[in-house]
Amino acid sequence: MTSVAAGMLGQVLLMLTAVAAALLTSSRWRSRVSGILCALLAGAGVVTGALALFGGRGSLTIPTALPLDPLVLSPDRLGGLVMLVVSVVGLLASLFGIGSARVASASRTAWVSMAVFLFGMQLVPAATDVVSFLLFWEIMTLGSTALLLAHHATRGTVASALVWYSAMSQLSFFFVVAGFAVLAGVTGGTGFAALATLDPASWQASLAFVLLLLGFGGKAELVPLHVWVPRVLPEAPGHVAAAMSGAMVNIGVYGALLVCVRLLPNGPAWWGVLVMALGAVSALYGILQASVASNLKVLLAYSTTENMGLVFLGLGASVLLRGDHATGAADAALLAALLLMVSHAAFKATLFLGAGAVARSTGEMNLDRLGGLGSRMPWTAAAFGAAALGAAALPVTGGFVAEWMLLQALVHGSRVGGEVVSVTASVAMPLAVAVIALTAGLALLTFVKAYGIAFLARPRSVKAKQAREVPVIMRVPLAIGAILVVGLGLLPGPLAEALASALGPAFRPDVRTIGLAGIDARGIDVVLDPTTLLALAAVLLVPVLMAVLASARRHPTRVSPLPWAGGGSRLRPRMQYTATSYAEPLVRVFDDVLRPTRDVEVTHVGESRYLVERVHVEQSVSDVIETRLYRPVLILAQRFGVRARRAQNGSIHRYLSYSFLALLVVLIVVSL
Amino acid sequence: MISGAVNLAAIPIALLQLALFVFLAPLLIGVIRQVRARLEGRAGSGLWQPWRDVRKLVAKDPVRAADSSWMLTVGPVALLVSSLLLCVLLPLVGTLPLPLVPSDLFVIVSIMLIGVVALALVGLDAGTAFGGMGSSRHMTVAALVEPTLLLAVYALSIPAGTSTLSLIVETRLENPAVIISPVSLLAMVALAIAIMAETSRLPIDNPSTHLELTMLHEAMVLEASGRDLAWLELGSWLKLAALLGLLSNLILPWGVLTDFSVAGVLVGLAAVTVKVLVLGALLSVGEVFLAKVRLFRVPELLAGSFALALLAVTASYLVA
Amino acid sequence: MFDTVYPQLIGLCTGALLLTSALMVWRHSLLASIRLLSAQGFALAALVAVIGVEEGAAEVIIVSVLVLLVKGMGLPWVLAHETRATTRTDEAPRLNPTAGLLTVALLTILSYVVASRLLRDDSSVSAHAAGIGLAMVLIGFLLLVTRRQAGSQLIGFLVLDNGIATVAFLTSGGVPLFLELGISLDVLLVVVILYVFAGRMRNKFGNTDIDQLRKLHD
Amino acid sequence: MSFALWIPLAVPVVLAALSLAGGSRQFARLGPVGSSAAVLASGLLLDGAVLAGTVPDLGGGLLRADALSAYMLTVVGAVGLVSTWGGLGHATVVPGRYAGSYDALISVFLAAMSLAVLADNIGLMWAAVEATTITTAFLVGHHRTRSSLEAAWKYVILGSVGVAIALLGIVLIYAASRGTGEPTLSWLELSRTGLPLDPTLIRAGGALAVLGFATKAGLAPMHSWLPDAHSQAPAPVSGLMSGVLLAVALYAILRIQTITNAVIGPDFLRVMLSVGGLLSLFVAAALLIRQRDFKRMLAYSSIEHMGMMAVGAAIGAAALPAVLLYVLGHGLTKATLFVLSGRILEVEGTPRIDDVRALLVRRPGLAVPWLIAMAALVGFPPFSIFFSEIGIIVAGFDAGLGVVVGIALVLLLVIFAALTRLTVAMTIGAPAAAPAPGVAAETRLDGAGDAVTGERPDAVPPDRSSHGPRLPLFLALGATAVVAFIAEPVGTLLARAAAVLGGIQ
Repeated sequence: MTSVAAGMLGQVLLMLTAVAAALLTSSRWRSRVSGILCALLAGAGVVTGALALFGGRGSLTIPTALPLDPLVLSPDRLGGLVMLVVSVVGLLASLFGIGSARVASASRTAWVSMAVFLFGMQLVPAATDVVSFLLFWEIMTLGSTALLLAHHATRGTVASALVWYSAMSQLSFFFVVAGFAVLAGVTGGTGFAALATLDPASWQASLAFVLLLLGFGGKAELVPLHVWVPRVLPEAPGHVAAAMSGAMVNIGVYGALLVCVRLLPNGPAWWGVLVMALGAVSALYGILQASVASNLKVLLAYSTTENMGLVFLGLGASVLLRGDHATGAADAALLAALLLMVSHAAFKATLFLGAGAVARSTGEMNLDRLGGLGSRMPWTAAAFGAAALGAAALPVTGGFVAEWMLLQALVHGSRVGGEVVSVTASVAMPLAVAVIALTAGLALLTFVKAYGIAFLARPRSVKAKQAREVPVIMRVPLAIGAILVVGLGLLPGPLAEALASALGPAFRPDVRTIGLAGIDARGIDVVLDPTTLLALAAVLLVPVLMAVLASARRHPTRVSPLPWAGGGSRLRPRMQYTATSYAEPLVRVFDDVLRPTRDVEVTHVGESRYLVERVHVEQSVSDVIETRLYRPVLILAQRFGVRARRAQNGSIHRYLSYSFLALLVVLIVVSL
Repeated sequence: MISGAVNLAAIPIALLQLALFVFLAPLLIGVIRQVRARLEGRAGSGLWQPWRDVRKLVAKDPVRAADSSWMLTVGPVALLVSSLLLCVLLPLVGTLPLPLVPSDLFVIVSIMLIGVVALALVGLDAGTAFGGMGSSRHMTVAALVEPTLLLAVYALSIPAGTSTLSLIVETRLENPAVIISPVSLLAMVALAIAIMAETSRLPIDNPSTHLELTMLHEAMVLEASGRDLAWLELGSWLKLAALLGLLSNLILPWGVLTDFSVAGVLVGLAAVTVKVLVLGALLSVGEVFLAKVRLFRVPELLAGSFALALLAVTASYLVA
Repeated sequence: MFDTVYPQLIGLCTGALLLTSALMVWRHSLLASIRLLSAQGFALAALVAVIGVEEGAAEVIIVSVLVLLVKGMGLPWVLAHETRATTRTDEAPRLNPTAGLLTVALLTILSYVVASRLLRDDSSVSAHAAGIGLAMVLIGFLLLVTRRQAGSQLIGFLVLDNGIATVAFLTSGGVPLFLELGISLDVLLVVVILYVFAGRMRNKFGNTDIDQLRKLHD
Repeated sequence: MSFALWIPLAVPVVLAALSLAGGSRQFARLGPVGSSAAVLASGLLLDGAVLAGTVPDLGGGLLRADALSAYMLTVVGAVGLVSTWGGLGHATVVPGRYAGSYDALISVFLAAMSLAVLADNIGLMWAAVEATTITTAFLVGHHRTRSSLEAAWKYVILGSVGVAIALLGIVLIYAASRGTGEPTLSWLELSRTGLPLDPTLIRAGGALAVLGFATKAGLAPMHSWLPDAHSQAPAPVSGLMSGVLLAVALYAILRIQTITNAVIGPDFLRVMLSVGGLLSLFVAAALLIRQRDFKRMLAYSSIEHMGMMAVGAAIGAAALPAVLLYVLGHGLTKATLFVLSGRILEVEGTPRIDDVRALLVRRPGLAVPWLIAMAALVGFPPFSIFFSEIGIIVAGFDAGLGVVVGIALVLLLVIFAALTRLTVAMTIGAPAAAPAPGVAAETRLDGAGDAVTGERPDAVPPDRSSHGPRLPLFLALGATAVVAFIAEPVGTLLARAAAVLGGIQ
């Protein structure tokens, strides 16, 4: 048995142990014992994933009672990479979860499902055939669904979140099942190696591609299958949301990669356009909704849709460009998608853990009632800040490197050697650049808002005022997450080399490490060395710091109890800008897309029409796709459900007539 | 190509360029204000008034509110450093690339955005309505400008085949026909509007207003004082100067140093100084004739510039 | 000599079967229907006997006696006993007699077409008449669908069952004896159960109107 | 090994007689459990026999246990055990004169089903199936209320009429077999290929027989009796009916399909079963969307699963092992759910979903197994229904029935959403009861005092009792969870059973 196989077996055993431990330990010790076991389970995933990423091989066969092709788990390099990424997030989430002792998220159900969730998620990328892929996919879904139960008794919204999540997960699942089944039906096998034999030019391949894309897109929270996200993630405890939004989405990406790179490589150009369109719409819609959200977790949830949109944009660009033989740019776009996936996992997990820490300390997720947490929770603030930099794609974080790579790939994609590669690419690339640019700009606003409103300025509520820093066990994963966000940005060269190796021989982007740990993408001839950039900034900082220190010695800062505020003296915290008001200009600009609902209620003083006593303004932005696309369908279904009752109205005569008609039909048919 | 062409002479030139712009930026502001004052029939406060302002601010005790955090101290420094980085990286005096850090457009933009974010956070930190308002508007504009900025440079990068600014400038120097091609003209107009928005100039923002309803930039720095305010002002000026320098080098690339020589360095320094100051004066003249547009009309303006940039890219397929 | 009258006898018996079925649709009185059912049982027994004589199978003759006892006498007697206990013996069917008879005609034509298609390779006399059995099945079904009284439904079920037996005897001379016994027993038990339920219904509701059984629905 | 064919018929009958004879109530109540155990034991014995390569028979071949029969007998025994054992804690039985007959009828019901799967003769099997109607008629009407009487009436009329249609079909098949010289109703004889059977008659007979048995299998449009009967019968009986009675009828359909396939090819019944399966899924979907009664919800879910199995049967050989595994998985899961539904009905006193709220907080002892079983029912792994569904779907696309399977997937999604919504409505949330302040903190569920959102609104101590034996439910769910992973001997048995039906070995 090789070490990879042993690692996978270890995950199975650890999962069982963790489940048993969660069931058997008393509530006093449960979080500690189960948390550590879950962390070990994730740790086993980290080790196995890393081994597989660097070329380790090993397989585990799952016995089955049905005469299917053998269910084999054997992660390749790409699978190892994804396993590594999700396990690292799982590790952070498990450690963070230990700190949740004695709250609802420390219940038996919560820890059992956490173990099951991590287990399923970590082994999906190890599958080498359809059935085991679907098996672990559904184990993952089951675990994540059960995880939502933590706060069900105290929040009425959990129930609807559960229903939405289950239904949308199942929708994705069925898309994936149907897609795989089409492939398996044509090729006659369920092993991925067998599926890969299908000619991508056939219509079955296209059908399967679209189905699989929708399925995996749903898991990756893409529009229009994202509707569960803003409902579910706010209901999940911070570490669960981190595991879902930081890790589980990567399984969706992995699925898409599996399709585009392994199963149906070299597909027609329109596949690429389709993926790009899906990604672009998701990115824009996601970030627009995130920028106007007031609930911190909703904001982060929509930002996941945005980032996954960008990942799919890169993936689509690579499919399109590969079809146009712009291989260098195509591979760079693929690499960018991977880079973004990895860095998104780091920063989004950290952000959600940060949000979890805020929720734990304040019990409040509405940004309009937060504020001033920077001084009260310095660790959380620092980690959240670093991760927010990553989410806003600013240097020197992993997010920046990824978006830079993506833009470079797109800019270099439409022409090879000065020649236009294709009309499609020449239209798609600039539009994609524009989309990414707008997305990046809005992401900037979003995270300035998230960080600035929550952690800076003055507390907007009593709870925020009384917030205290979280315990050490929760600070550790936050710190690790923040270090990862920055570390990925500082070491893009080795990271890119590892990612390139994961993509395998046919798709291997030509990247090298340059300088200390910079990235040199030979395929499109661009270089980036964040370490040097940081060093340069440090050099420039020296004189500035000297000037600051010199000035500070002679002119110390004076603290005034009140801000100047344009001269106003009765300034209360309520008069600050809130998250809602911060996004107000943007809501106006994108009025047509967001369709906010505004309620303005004016109370006049006595009879006077000119003197106003009080103005109450309420503005809410609902998910347009939910209200315009899903609601009508649901209402129709409900009406149909009521109407369908008439078919079963209790009359035995009616029931007998059904049978009678069926008999007559069968008689007529057999005598034809 | 890029990594091979590393020239160690780039380092002293970058330092010279930095020194020049630290000196030049306040002067540029002085020129702009003076030109405007003269056109409006005022005497003006002289070319060196910005320098004096900075000196005055540094020599004061900063006052900060009890509720504000370290951001009020760190933010201005971050803005200043990001602007200094711009001055080092942009091809202003010469186009010699620094080792490992080419003047890649996307890197430049993101460095600039660090300054933008620092400023926005400073605005939020004081916990006042004005600061938040300025920060909110500032970020909205920044978000909407970015597509224009990137697409414009995408269009400019097409003839050069790279997004490295120094190479783009070199290409224009070698092949001046590129400059007056429709692609370039459209892109330049779009870029100019984007830069006006980024640097809070008219018609997007009025740099000299303190009327609360119209403030963008000024609202954010209301709570800053002493050296903090000095860094904020200096950082913003440096950004303006550097971007104007970039714009001028794109319009008129002549005089830019491409190979190291002492004479070339002197010519480069002089050329960029003249170009920046002249452009600044022109900007000032232009601003006299412009009124600030309403905040909610700004998106229309930016959408227009975005359309121009997109047209530029499209034109590159039709014309070039 | 028997061979020459055999077709006539088969025709006579099947004709009686069809006629009794059709009359049951026409008549509303429960007691009349029971009498018709009894007659039908006799006709069926005669049919079985004729086939038995033709094939010379003693087994089939025994079956005919069985049929006579169960279907001609036993079941109608039980039903009549039950029906006399009810206050209402009149049926207000969901289909008026004319429409009912018209439907019967249509169903008979359909069965004829179906049977002739199914048995086109079989030119025997009995096979030719198998359509009648099918028609009885459909008429039995029609009774079930249209009648409101528990007793009438029971009669419909029995007609349907008679139809199946007719088909069985006409197409293959009946199924093996032990099966015939088993099947008869099952039918008998079903009737007993329905009889018991009808009794309970009368206890609970005061009558046996099926239309009031509409409490369970979605 | 032939004695193992007697056990499932004789032991239940003897136990039924003992139950009727009176004596100790406790003993009588164990009668059905004993019968189930006997059926299960003989099923396992026969499994062993067929795996060893023998085909035990009895009574001159009247009873035969090939792999399929042995497997089905095991399913009957296993599901019977779960239903009867799980139903022990249940106060469903009216005390007094009917108590003994209840237990006796369940035993006879089990014997009838055993006979149905063991009979080699189609006619005998038909009689056994009809016998199940007869025995369950009184079980459905057991509560002696107006509605249970109504359900029983509908059940008997619709069920008997349906089975009568099946008889008509069997008669035609028998007529068709006259071509062989020796008319026969033996499965073994008829399913041999190359017999000179009249194809027209086989087609008509097969179609009518399938239509008839579809009534008992609960396939639309013949399903109408099912929701009423399942909702009115005592929970263990519902579990038995839903878990195995439907499956026994499906077994008959599968056997008849083998006969017709050999003569006229698979296409005709494929269309019929596809239509029936999809129609069942559609009916289940339509009536689950706004379902109000949780026992009817389970009934419609049975229609759904039978529909899916019918689709699997339509696909044919490649899907048969999955269908057979489905029978077991669905049987055990549904029996568990019906047993639980009986307990919920008993303690809550209402079958309405709207009136049963926040079960997870109030009665975790019932809600937790309910949720787990619902997860198994809607097809989550590791429960075996997941594998069955995947197996059917993959085989369907493989067999060129992609459109059918595609439509089935859409309907399954609707059903999934509806079931989830209803289950969530029953179990999740806070109880509506007004809180009684000052109750000690140890009443909290799982130590789940919520530091974030403050005190829990409920103060009534949660009811952790499972209101009946826990072990059978645990065993049933455990068995469905692991059975799909046992290649040997389950996999072999499934393959052999499918081979009996002409599937791949």
